[in-house]
Parts: sequence; C-alpha cells; structure tokens
Amino acid sequence: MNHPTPLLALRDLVVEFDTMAGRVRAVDGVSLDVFPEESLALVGESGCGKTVTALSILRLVPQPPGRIAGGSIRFDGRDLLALPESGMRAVRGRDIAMIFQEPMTALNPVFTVGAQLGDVIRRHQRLSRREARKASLALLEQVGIPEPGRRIDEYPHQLSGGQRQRVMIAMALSCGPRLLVADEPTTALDVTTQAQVLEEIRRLQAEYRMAMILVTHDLGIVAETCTRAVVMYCGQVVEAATTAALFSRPHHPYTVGLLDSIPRLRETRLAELPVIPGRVPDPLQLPAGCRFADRCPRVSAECRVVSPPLVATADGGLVACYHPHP
Amino acid sequence: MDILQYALRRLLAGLPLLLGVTLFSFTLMVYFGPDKTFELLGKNPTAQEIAEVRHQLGYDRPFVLRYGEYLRELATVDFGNSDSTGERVSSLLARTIPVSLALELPGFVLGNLLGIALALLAAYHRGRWPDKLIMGLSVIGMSISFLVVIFVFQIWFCTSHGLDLFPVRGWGTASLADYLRHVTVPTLAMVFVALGYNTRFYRAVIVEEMGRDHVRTARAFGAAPARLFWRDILKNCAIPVITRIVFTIPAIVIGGALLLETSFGIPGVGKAAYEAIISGDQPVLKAVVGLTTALFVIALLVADILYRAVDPRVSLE
Amino acid sequence: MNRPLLEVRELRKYFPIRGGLFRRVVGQVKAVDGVNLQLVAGRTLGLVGESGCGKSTLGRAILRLQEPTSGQVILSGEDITALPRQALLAQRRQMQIIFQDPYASLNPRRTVGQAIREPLDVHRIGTLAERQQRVTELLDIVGLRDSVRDRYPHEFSGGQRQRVGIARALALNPALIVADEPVSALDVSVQSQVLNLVARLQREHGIAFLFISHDLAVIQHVSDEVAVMYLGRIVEHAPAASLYREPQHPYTQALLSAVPVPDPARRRQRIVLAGDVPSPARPPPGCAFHPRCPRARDRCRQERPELASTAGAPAGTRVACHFPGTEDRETD
Amino acid sequence: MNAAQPGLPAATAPRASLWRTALYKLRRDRAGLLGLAVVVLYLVAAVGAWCGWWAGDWALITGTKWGPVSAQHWFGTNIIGQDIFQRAIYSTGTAFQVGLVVAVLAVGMGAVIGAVGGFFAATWIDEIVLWLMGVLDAIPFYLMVAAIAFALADNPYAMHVAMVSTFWTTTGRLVRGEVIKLRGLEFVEAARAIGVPPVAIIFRHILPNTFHILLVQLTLCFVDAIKAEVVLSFLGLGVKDGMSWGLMISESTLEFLAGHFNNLIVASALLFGLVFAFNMLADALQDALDPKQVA
Repeated sequence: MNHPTPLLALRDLVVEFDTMAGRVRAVDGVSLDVFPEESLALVGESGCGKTVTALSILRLVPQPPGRIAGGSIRFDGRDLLALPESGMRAVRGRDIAMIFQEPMTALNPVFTVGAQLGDVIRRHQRLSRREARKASLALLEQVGIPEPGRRIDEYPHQLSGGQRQRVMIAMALSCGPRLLVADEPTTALDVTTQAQVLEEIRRLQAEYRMAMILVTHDLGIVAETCTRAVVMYCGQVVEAATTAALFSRPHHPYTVGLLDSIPRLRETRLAELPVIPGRVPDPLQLPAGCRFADRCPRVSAECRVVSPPLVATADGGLVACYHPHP
Repeated sequence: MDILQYALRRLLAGLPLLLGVTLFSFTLMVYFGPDKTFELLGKNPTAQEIAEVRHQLGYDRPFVLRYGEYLRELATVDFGNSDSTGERVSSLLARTIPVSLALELPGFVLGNLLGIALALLAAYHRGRWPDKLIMGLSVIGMSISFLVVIFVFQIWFCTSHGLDLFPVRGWGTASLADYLRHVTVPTLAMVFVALGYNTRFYRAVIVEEMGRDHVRTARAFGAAPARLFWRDILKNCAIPVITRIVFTIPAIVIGGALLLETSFGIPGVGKAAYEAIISGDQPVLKAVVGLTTALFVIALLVADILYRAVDPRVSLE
Repeated sequence: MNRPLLEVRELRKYFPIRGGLFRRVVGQVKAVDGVNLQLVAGRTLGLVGESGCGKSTLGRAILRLQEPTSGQVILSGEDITALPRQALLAQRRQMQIIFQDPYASLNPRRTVGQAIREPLDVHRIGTLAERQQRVTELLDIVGLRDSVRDRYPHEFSGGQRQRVGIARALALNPALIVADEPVSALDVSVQSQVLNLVARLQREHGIAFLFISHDLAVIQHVSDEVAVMYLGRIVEHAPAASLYREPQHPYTQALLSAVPVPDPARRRQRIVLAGDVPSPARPPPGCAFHPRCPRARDRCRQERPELASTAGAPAGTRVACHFPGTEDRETD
Repeated sequence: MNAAQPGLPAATAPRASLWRTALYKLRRDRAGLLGLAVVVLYLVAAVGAWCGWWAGDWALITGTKWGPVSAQHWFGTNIIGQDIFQRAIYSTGTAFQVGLVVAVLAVGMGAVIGAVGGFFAATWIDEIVLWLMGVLDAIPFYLMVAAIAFALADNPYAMHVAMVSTFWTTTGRLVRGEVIKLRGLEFVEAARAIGVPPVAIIFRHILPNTFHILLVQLTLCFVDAIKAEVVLSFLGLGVKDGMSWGLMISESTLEFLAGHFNNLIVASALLFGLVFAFNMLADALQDALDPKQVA
C-alpha cells in the first residue's frame, strides 16, 4: 500500500475560529497524506473538524472568523498555503475540485446549469462558448443526467436533489482534477438517491484516475467507497488505517465505540444498543491530555496528562492512544 | 400562464387596494374633512341659506353616493375644478407632474447608483477601513434631517453667506443651463439624504448574498472576486434592489417632492398637493390620492414582472 | 389480538395547488392517499420512507396537527377526526409528538423546566408543587439531572434537547407518541442513546410509538412492526423481523439494499433504482412505483395494487404489489 | 437504564438566557454604549423639561432681538428675544414625547396585528391584515397627516395619530414575516400538540421570540417620529402649541437673510445628536439581539 510520494500532504494543520466566547481550534495539528488515485475517507461526528480540514485544502475557510493558523498543505510538491491568492485560484477547480453537501444551495439559483458549467470550463481552458457548451453536454451525459440537452438550459431549482448533485460532480470533473474533495456529498439525499450518486462517484473516480477525499459521518459509506480512512475526534486525527483494517480491527477506543454504537442493519434486533457514554467536550474547554478520556472505557491516569501522539500500528496504520485495542 | 393574463390578475388584485385607499382617504378628507358651507355664506345666514349651500356642495347626499361619485371621477380622470384657483384639476396635474419628474429623476437615479457603488465598495472591503468609513458616514447621513440639509444647502450654495452660485427658489427648463441651474441644489439635497439609507440597505443585501453557499462554490472553482461581484452577486441581489427602487417611487413622487418643491418654490405636483392640503382644496387632494394609489398598484405589477425577469425561481403562479 | 389503541382508516391529506386567474384549485398534492393502519397499545410501529413520501404528514394528520382531508383516526375507540375543539383538547392528553430538530423543538425563550411543565399547566393537572415534582420525575426518567430545569435550551447539546422534548411528551402520560425522525438530526454516537431511551420507555411505561424515520437501520432497533411508505401510500406492512429478513415489495428490497453497510468484507449485490421519486402532485397511474420498478409489467401500469396478504409471505405481512416475493433478491 | 448520564453543560460556560447573552454583547459594543449614554443624557433633559426643573422660561422674552451668545443666553436669543437654549431644551421634551408615544403605540400595534396576520397566514384574517397594511402604505404620508388633521379637527394629537397609523406597518410586516417563520417551527407545533390555545401560542410562544425585532423597531420608529415631527412642524402640520425643534428650524427661516443662524444650528445639532445616538444604539441592539449570532 505504500506509495512513494503523496499527492497531497497535510502537516500539523491548525485552523482557528474566533467566536464570541473565545478562540476555538477547529482543527488542531492534523497531518495526513493522500496518494494518487486512492480514495481516502475523513470520518467523524459533527464538529470534529473534518469539513474545516477539507475546506482549508482549497483555502476556503471563511475568513474572518476563521483562519489557518499553522502547518503546511503540500499538493504535488507545492505549498498551497504559501501561494498568492491568484495562484490559488488557478489550483481551485483545475487541480483540486470540491463538491459540497447541499446541492440545493451550492449552485447559483439564477443561472442555468449550462451557464455555470460553461463558466467553470472556460475559466480554466481556452474554449469558445460553443465548445464549452458541447463539453458541458458531454459531462452531463457522463454523470448520468437524463435528457442532458434539455437539462442544460434549466435552472437548479428545476432539478431533483440527486440531479443537482450530479451537476456538481460534472462541474468538479470538468477540468480533470487530480484530487476531488467531496464534503458529505450524499448526506442531503435520500437513501436510494444516495446509492445512485455514490455509485456514480466511485465509477468516475476510477475512470478519471483521481484521488478523492470523502468527508462523511457515515461509516457505511466509508466501508463501501473508500480504500483508506482517517478518523477524527475534536479536531485531531485519532486513527488512520486501510478500510479493511479499520473495520476488522479498530485500535482506538473511539473508533471501536463508534463502530459498535451506530445503528446498523443487524440480523436480529438487540435489546440494548451499545453506546459511547457522555458527549463531545466543549471546544472552548478541551480537557488536558486525550480528548476522549472522559468517555473512554480504557482510560488511565496518564491519558489525562499528555495527549497521546499518533504512532504506527502493527498493521500499517496509525493510532493516537496509550491503550489501543490490539 | 402568459404574461398578459398575469398582469391582468395583478391589476385585479390591486382593486381592493385602490378601493381601500380611496375609501380611507375619502372618509377622512372629504366626509369628515373641512366644511366649506360657511366660507360661501355671508354673515348670519338663515337655516334655509345653509341648507341651500349644503345642497349645492352635495353635503346632504348620503355617503355612499358621494363616494361613488369620487370613484366615477377617478375612473374618468375628471376631478372638476380646483376650489382655490378654479383651474381644471386634470390640466393642473398635466402641468405639475412633468415638473416633478424632471426635478426628482436625476436625484433618484444618482442616489441609487451611488448607493449601490458605495455598498459594493464597502462589501468588498468588509470589516476593513473603507467599509467602516463608508458605513460611519452613512449613519451620519441617515441622522441628518432632510429639512436641515435643504436649508444648509440653500444657505451654502444659494446665498451670499456661502458660494452664491444658484438661485434659492424657482424653476426653469428653458435651456439645459437653466434646468441645471435650478435642479442642481435640490438634486444634491436629495442624493445626500437618500445615500445613507441606500448604501446601508444595499450593503446588507450584498453581504448577505456573499455568505451564501453558491458563492463558496464559485470560489472553490477558481472564480475571481471581481467577477463574483459583477456577475454572480449582483444578479442574485436583484430582487431586494428592485423592490427598494420600485417601491420608493410612489413615495418619492409625492412625499419627497412635497418638501423639496415647497422649500425651493418649484411648481410641481408636490407643491400643488401641499397648497391643496393647506387650503383644503378637495378636488386636488382627491386627484393626488387617486394618482398615487394608481402608481402604487402599477409599481406592484412592475416589481412582480421584473422579479420574473431576474429570478427564474419566481414563477407566474 | 386486543382491540387496537390506534386505528387509521382510509386517511387522506391533500394539499391544494392553486393557479389561474382566480387562484382556483387546479390540482392536489396527495401527501397521504388512503392509509390504513392499526397499532396495539404498548407496541411500536416503524414508518419508513424517503423524503416527500408523506410519512411526516401522516404522523401529523393522525394527531390532527394537520386537518386530514378525509378518513378516520380512531384512538381508544373514539374518532378524533370528528371531535370538536374542546373534546380534542382532552384527547390530546393521550397522544403526543417528538420532533426531529432538537434546535427548533424547544422555545428558546423558555427554560427547560417551563417547557416540560407546560402540558401540565395547560391541562391543569395537580397543584403547582405537584407539577414541579412531576418535572423532577420526568427529568429523571429521561436521564437528566433536576438542576437543569432553570436552564435555557441553547445551553444543551442536541441529544440533551431531544431528551427534554421526550420528557415534555411524557408529561401527560400519553398512550401514543408519534416520534417524527427523532434521531436523524443527532450525531451517530448519540443516536443510540436516544434509541435506547425510546425502547426503554416503550418497555417500562407501556407507551405505543409511531416511529417515523427514513433510516431502516434506526427503525429496526425500536420497531415491532414496520410499514413502508411510497408516494402517500403504504406499500408493505409486516412484523419487523420478517420485513428485514424477507421483504416482499421490490421497493422495500431496494431500500434495504441501498443502506450502506459498515462492513467492507460484505460487498453485496445492490439494487440501484433508476430515476427519482415522481412528484406527489402527479403520481404515475397504476402502481406508483412502476416507473422505477425492475419487475414492472403492463398490469402495474394500469391497475393499482391494494395492500393485502399474499401466499408465500410470512404471517402478518401485507404488501401492495402485483408481483410480490423475494425471488429477485440476492441472498446474503 | 444506559450508563449514559449525559453531562451537564460545562460548569464555567456562561449560564444565561438569550437576554443576558445579548446584554453581554451590548456591553462590549463601545459605539452602542456611547449611543445609549447620549440617549440617556437627552432623556434627562427631556424629563427635566416635562417636570419644569429647567427651560421653564422658553416662552418669555428675556433678551433683545437676536441677542449674541452670552453667559445669560448660551446660544443667544431669537428674533423676538427669547432664549434659544431654553427653547431647545424644552423642545427635547417635545421630541421625546412625540418619539415615545409614536414608537410605543406604533410598534405595539405592529406587533399585535403583524403577529395575528402571520399566525393566520393564508386565511382571510391575513388577507385583511395585508390589505390594511397595503392601503396605509399606499397613502402618501403628508396626505395622511393632513387627512387625519382634517378629520380630527386640528386636535393637537392628529400628528401622533397619523404617524402611528402609518409607522406601524413596518413593524407589522417584519413581525408577520418572523411569525410565519416561527409558526412552522417545531416548538409551536409542540405547543399545539399539547393543546395550548392559539391566543396563548401567539402571546406566550411566538411574540416573545420577536422581541429582538420589536426593540430595534422601537428605536428606529422613535428616530422616524422625531425626524417627521421636524418636517411636519415646518409645514404647519405638526406641533401646534408649545415648542419643538421643527418649529425652531421653521422660525429660523425668517432669520437666514439677516445672517442669524443660531436657531438653525442649535435645533439641528440637537436633533442630529439624538438621532445619531439612537441610530448607533439601534445598530448595537441589532447585533446583540440577532438570534443568528446568539449561539
């Protein structure tokens, strides 16, 4: 599994937000690698910093109140954080594309699908209007939109949720990016539509030979879509492993708890679901040491003193725990 | 549904409004309004003389009939003659309305264009000093009374205590120079007063739009800020902008004109309305009320049609 | 079987679509289109379907939070669709609702204690001291400390707010609670906590639940029976165990197979449905599911199947399909 | 039961109602505090004028015509020798009387009518509310004032009535919109499910959640009222007895040509100061009370 050079490398990324009550570190020292053509899942519950991490790759963290306070983001050897804004614009959409959670609001309501697609295409490629329209049509066809010739002149509100997300995907593919960042792309969709869209994303990722970061809270989607997964908790990476290893032998107690407690289809109904007790700590008052300590069944005194570092496991993954499951 | 049928429906929907406004103003201004009986009578009138005059004036007829009469006047745009000058009301309107339009138009257009320009500038530099400066100035502008602005500008531009460049009062459109001489100071006053409100409003609209998800999407696909502003955000802001512009027109035509025209002695519809108010000239008042309401209903219709033109989500349904 | 606590007969809820010169009614969105249900006291019926299928409208029409267009809702032998306002108020003690959005379901200007006490105030139950005592009990039942009663909703996490909402619903000792997507806005690790609470309430307090969700996995953990809705109608209704083991309707099968399973080793054959859900304003003729159904034949396009038990299906299963059965489904 | 006794909110987290959070934010808004301080200062001047503690001699001729600025006449005297400073302070009382009466009544009326319309949206009740607001908005303001003055036969409160009857529609529309939004929220549905009667839902659950709008509208309406008073008094449609900034400015037009601007300067400066302070306060309130920001 060890590729020589990662396509994208995050090192010690720190993102802070100023709130009324004080400064919050939404992302606190996140390091991760994405290798060419692989699909990496970024998993965690809401507020764990997964979306902020994804946004900061394209430097889209709203500023103010947020700001990238430290670390580096290297894409293909270049440090994205050191680029000027104009250089960053050339990367956005062309080298790295992003799709968002809410297909309803992520598209501009007052322009047609074709206008928005064509706009992106013409921004990064020297094409005439007519050529861009032709390319848009081909893309819509490719992402499985029925009657693309009609849909291209429609407005987003005339499409269904699934179709809108397909338009977003078409937009993302339009310039042949090497990395696709997908932020909860199916969360707003129904299960049957979600299945269609995920199928499409998987197919196109292979076809376009892109790497992908899939941000999600749904472990089912991780298992079915990604080759590797990074689990986040309270702004930090707690575990990283191949999907197969993560689901068969999770090491971090949080991962174990999450896998046990999520409602999933089972052979028989359980009398009582296992739970992770307590709640995620307030980001303004994070405990010293391990942030999961208060909810952890394996906690010991040392957990509450110094945060455990991310160390390699026997099966090639990483875990940040003093007492990992074997 | 086609646009004509739609327009027809909107106009029909305007009928209750028209009836409401006319009923309301008729009741207050005419039915309970000034009684002219004793102005027309000599000293110590007899009961019979009083009854006769009241009959001539139509005061003895039932409310419904008198209101119906008003509606007929409205429908035929024939309000009779002015009580105080004897001029036909329709010719009075035909004389004064063009003057008001010529007076108000430059200030109205400039006030909105400058407002949008300043708002874009402020929103673009949101949170930094140009934003703070523009917003601070607009609060100051909002806090100064229109009346004070008129007087200060008059003293400053039109008297020997200041620059003494323009006439204090009067109106003329004989030549462009003549027009400019008379329209400049009122326009400056109008722009000054409107700018604070407009800038604030437009900035709020633009900033709200800037926070939307689709703007983030555009940025994620490499859109440059200038293009975002001119193309995406401006078109997205069109609905509140249109609403503001269209709906201030009826208010401006009468309200704004009234103060400007009386202060600068300009013979427009505002001044005519003011004089009618002071002298209780009912035919003119009735005409002005009817006119503004009709304008209001038309503004509603125009706004609706414009919404459709700029936002595909607004359907004719 | 005992007499059912709740019986829904041919319930319909249509929303008019207006248009034309005089805003006449030109069409109808058939959100709920002829639903029949029965629910025995102390049991839980899971109601599952995708967004827009009418499941939330059905829940609200049962409680008369939205006036049904036609049909009957019989609660403890009384038809509540026919009740005048005053009598309905008395019936409200029997039926309560838990909502989806824990942020919108509590009034931000009132304390948690006030929110839980309000049903007791409205129905004038007990003295003030007794009501306060009851609030303490209720907080304890849902696993919150008594000291939270003077706090405001925004000080709580989503899961805690959901507990407060549950306590408010329990205040009047209802026989029936409609739970409308109560965990779908919560984080995965909190969902189980709330699901366990719902299961415990049903067990210990004998409350019947109508549990509405789009998530078949969530439904499985709380339900004795499951009803599947599609475009305003129930397409399959079965005991939970058999529905998950042997789903009969092709839509149920597709729904089950679309749920992502957190187990990379278990790659299944997935039934991916084509197209989108049609608009409930213009449902397709015949079986509403036929445009997306892999089994659709001519008969399905013309004749609407009724909900009925079929040969070969497990006991208690009723399905609205001309060609029900499990044959198309992969075995796993 | 499960082991999950959910923890309480962290012990040191600010324990507060939305009001207290708003107050906390307001206290950190320097411009808003300054605005508040200035408003209080004016209020003191106004209360003093009402109670006759000062400015009692506003109508007396205490000096010579157009007397200069002096220790006795801080801002000089007017065309007939009345003290401009006393008149200006007395007028502060008038401004507050007009502003408070109009703002309280107009906002109160707007709140109630708007809430009723919003709560019964899409029924005939709402149609009537919308129609009423449309009618009042369509009548030009000055004509409205004149019409009411005619109808009330020059009652001194005609101006107040006219302002209230036109100003309330702004609040009415805002509250109606907010109520329509709130009405669809689940806590209102929960109240209905419990059996809370509609009137109690409007007043106990819905209106308290529009207080942030009402408070801001109160300040804005106050500002509109005192600005309108100035114009109306100048036009002869406003304050009839007593003294106001509008009457002072109106009076000053007689003095321009002679080169005396004290009346104009003092009245318009005081007017500006109060309006500006209120505008800053309104901004601060808006920020502090915005429910989107109170997280």
